[in-house]
Amino acid sequence: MINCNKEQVINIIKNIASTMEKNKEYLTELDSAIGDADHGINMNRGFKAVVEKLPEVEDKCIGTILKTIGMTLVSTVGGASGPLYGTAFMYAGREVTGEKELDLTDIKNLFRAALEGLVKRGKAKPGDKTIVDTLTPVVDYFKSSLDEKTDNEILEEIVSIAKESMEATKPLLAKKGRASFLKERSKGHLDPGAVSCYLMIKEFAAVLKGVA
Amino acid sequence: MINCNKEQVINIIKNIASTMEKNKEYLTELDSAIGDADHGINMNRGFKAVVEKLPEVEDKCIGTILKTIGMTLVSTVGGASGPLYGTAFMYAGREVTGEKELDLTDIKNLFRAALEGLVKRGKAKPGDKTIVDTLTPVVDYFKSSLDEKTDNEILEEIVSIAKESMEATKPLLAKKGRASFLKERSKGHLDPGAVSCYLMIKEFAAVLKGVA
Amino acid sequence: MKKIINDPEQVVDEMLTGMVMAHPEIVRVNGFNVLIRKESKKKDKVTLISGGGSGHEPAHGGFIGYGMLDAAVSGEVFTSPTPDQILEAIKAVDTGKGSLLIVKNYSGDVMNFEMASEMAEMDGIEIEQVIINDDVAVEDSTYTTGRRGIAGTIFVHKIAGAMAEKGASLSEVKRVAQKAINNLRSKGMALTSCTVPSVGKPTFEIAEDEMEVGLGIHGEPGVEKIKIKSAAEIAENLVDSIVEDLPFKSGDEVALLINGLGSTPLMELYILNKSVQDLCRKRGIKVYKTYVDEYMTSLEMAGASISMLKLDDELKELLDEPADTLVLKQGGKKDD
Amino acid sequence: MKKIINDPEQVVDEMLTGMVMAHPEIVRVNGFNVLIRKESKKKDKVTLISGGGSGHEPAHGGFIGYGMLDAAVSGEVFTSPTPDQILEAIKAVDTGKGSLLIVKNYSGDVMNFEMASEMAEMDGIEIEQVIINDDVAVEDSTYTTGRRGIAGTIFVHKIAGAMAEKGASLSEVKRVAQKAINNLRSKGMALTSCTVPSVGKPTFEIAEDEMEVGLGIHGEPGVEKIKIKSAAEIAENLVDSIVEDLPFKSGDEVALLINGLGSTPLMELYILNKSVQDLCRKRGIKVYKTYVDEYMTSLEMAGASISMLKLDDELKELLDEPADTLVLKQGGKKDD
Ligand SMILES: Nc1ncnc2c1ncn2[C@@H]1O[C@H](COP(=O)(O)OP(=O)(O)O)[C@@H](O)[C@H]1O
Ligand SMILES: Nc1ncnc2c1ncn2[C@@H]1O[C@H](COP(=O)(O)OP(=O)(O)O)[C@@H](O)[C@H]1O
Ligand SMILES: [Mg+2]
Ligand SMILES: [Mg+2]
Ligand SMILES: [Mg+2]
Ligand SMILES: [Mg+2]
Repeated sequence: MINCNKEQVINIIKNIASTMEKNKEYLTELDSAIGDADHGINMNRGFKAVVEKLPEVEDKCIGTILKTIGMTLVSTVGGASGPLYGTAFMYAGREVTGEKELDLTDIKNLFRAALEGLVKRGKAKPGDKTIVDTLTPVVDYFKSSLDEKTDNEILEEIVSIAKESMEATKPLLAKKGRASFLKERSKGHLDPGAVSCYLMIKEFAAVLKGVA
Repeated sequence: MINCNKEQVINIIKNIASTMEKNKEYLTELDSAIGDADHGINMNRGFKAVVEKLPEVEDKCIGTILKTIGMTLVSTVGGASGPLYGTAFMYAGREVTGEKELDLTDIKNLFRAALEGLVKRGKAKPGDKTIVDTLTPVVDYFKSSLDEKTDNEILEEIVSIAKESMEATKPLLAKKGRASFLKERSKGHLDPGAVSCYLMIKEFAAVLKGVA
Repeated sequence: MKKIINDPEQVVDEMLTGMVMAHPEIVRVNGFNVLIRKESKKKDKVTLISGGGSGHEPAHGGFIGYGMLDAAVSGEVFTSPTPDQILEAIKAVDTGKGSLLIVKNYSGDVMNFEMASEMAEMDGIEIEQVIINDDVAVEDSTYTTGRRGIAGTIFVHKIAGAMAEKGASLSEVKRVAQKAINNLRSKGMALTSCTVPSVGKPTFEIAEDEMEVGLGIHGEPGVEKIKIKSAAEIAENLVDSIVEDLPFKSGDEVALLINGLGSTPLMELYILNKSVQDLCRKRGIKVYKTYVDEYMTSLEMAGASISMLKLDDELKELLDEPADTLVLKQGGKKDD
Repeated sequence: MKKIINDPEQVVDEMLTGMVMAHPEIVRVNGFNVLIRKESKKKDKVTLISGGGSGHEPAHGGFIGYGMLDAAVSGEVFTSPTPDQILEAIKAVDTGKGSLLIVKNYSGDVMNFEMASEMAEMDGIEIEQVIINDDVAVEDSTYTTGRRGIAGTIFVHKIAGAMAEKGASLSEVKRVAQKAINNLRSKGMALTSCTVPSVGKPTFEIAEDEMEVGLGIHGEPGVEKIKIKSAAEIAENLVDSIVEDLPFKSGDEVALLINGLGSTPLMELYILNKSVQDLCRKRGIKVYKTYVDEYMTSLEMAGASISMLKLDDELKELLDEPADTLVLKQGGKKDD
């Protein structure tokens, strides 16, 4: 069964950081269309700070690591995504306090808790054209019976679910965040937060599949 | 010998007004290069006001007509060209007070006085890249012996002298007016005021030659 | 990108440094993007904290001073400040009488200020918060985020600031701030986009004959893109939406704010003001006081917004109280 | 052309109407492009008249009021006002104590003000005149027109205005105005051109990676066109020229004005200010007071100018006197 040790957690985070750097312009471009042209810049600034912070907590438990990441994001990202991703990581971290290694149940709980934090902070519902749209189906998938699936199947499926859900934000009318002010004009564009969330899930799966 | 009655004076003024309207953009373009992009607008505004004022003074002497034109230019053109052309017309008018018809001597005096007014007001010397550059050689020409020339010759020559002198401002370095602030960069451009002055002389000659 | 800057990543820090170098009456809290009054904590008053992303200058630091704000927090360009910065602002001016946070209704601002309030309350500081949502371009009902806050914010700073200066309690200060918000409506338009320094190119494309109507202050596109119009027609579009929304009625007295978004010459703001005043007169709305300037900008965006605040006797009195900030200075006797 | 205007030919008239509608403390002289203090002629003082083309807002009307100007005359956009308008301004505020005309060194301005002085003197009004030529971009010697006047003008308004408010004689007011001019130097740069409304297109072309250095305030091109530079390098270019020209020396105390030309965000002006202050410190020049804002603009031109005024005790005291104008408001006791 899927398993994730601390080194892998650290790798996931570092890979997320470099994917945010690579996609800085792309995410910002997406945010230009329906927001204020800063999502990539925000995420990159946040994860750069996270990577700088990692050495301080590397020998703590995974819970502490995730909570520290959350706090770092809160205090460096700003905007909407800062408190949202920050809270998500803090909630995820709280779920796995003391752990040095995560099994499938831990991972399921961790994703559920992240979504809980996100929704508690942002009060968005699925379909509002936000981060929530990407994460919710992934959490739902984890709730289903996964007993017959191989690790690879699970990891591939969460990525394809996240991708589909992210792409599905395109025709939606935004109900939360800055894009909601555009009303009808928010339709026809991907939601930047949904895309950054997909990128994170992709890096998560890649490390666990050992292909990153 | 050359002769100019009141109707002709009025016609010259009206034709100058319409040539300023036609050349509004051209003069402004010239002023964009080495000044502040308003010479055509200024001249057009001034001569439009002059034409509106004409009916009030049409049955006065030519001197009064010219002085009124001068005063109207002063109070409507603004900028550098307003006081300059205004003073020129006022000085010209003073020279021919009481006249209903001008002979060659009157015309010579009138041009000389206009230049005097211009120089008194603006203190420019020939070669400073200003209106003075166009007008000075014309006044000089009037000072030479014109006894053997026909009217047409005289009228054609003042136009070609004015044209040449106007064109000769192109390589000059401006020493007066806004263009002087550009230093070396003022070279290679016609002086807008030299051009507007040439346009006036052209209209003057055209009416007296009866070809306008 | 044509900007007078050094490193695009350092614009906020350098700006704040340049600002306190110019104005000894405001002080930067060491290590934070927080500006406060030089004489803070000297007076037993409720403190007012406002803020948001940078790029809206003179907002918010320009409104620190007697009769308005005690502290202003700056985020990155167009990015709401983080909770730790906001908390620092709250603490730096805390007098023990409580703080009112003046927040514009953007998810980011609301969430970050909310987190900061929670932290401050844990530190034993009493916190109240008002959310400004003056922009009529977005309708409340269908959009759960509601309306965003734009330049009308200045009136809330002024009204709440005057009340705080009188020594009123936190709940009283909050009451008048909320009253101002309830009577406040705004709408904006833009002729050009702005360019975020770290992005390096304009946020949106717009043709030479087009304008955006109903936009915010973060370079986001407007609610609709239409053909460019005359000042009189622009005034009509904005005033109609504003007036019909509250609604403002014949006989009402209002304060008016004609706000430049960054690169609109004062000449154009005054021409717009003329049309707006004409429209108010036609509708029987009495303009009690008018402010025309750049108060809350979007970097170098060309455009303007109009804000109208319906006044009663209390709001009028508070509006007329003296203020002594970098941008808004009004006469009258100060009692400190 | 992207502007919030109606008829391009009517911009000056509509702007002045919109301006007095917003600000009851200034009044327009009926039928003229002249703004005056509401309370003019109330006091036995020398009157100060300034003006020039329009398009420089808030100059010059924004400096009418206690401690600065009595009247401001507006010409068409970038076109000096005509003598009859200037004469009307002189007469509208005349108290019998004489008038000082504050003129920037442009042929047009100088000639029009000169004609107006002649007319006013014929009407029995005592007139003195000072010519401002603070721009170091143009060298005196070789150019008979001399140097032009730019944003440093604001300091001359302030110094002379404070002196006039004390009840000083015309020759005393002129003396301090001339002293300010003698100790004043400025230089500007631009990143973009501006567009005169009645022309409808930019006055000059400039590439995306170029800037104009040493330009005036009428949209005229600069003395040189160079590759775009960082804020620190721009500051160095401008400060070096200014400092070496007077020259300003180590130990000198100065007042500094960082002036935005129209569309430069306040953010950039503050970043520029930081660099300028650093350079002054390095040279041992003490900055006594700093002003950062849009004081004298060129419509929507992006760019800035720096002005430095060397202070002695008298200039310092006059600079510190209170002022109460639309744009510049300073505290202190007013004695009227
Ligand atoms: N209430 C919310 N709940 C969930 N996600 C949200 C919410 N508000 C905004 N977002 C997400 O945040 C993203 C924008 O983040 P970012 O651009 O960094 O912040 P800002 O909108 O403050 O500029 C949006 O694309 C959207 O996915
Ligand atoms: N001192 C002067 N003497 C003669 N002509 C001058 C002088 N100064 C300026 N001019 C003329 O005025 C012209 C510019 O006029 P205009 O553009 O209408 O005024 P401004 O320069 O004030 O914008 C110049 O092209 C030049 O010919
Ligand atoms: Mg964003
Ligand atoms: Mg000109
Ligand atoms: Mg943002
Ligand atoms: Mg001009």
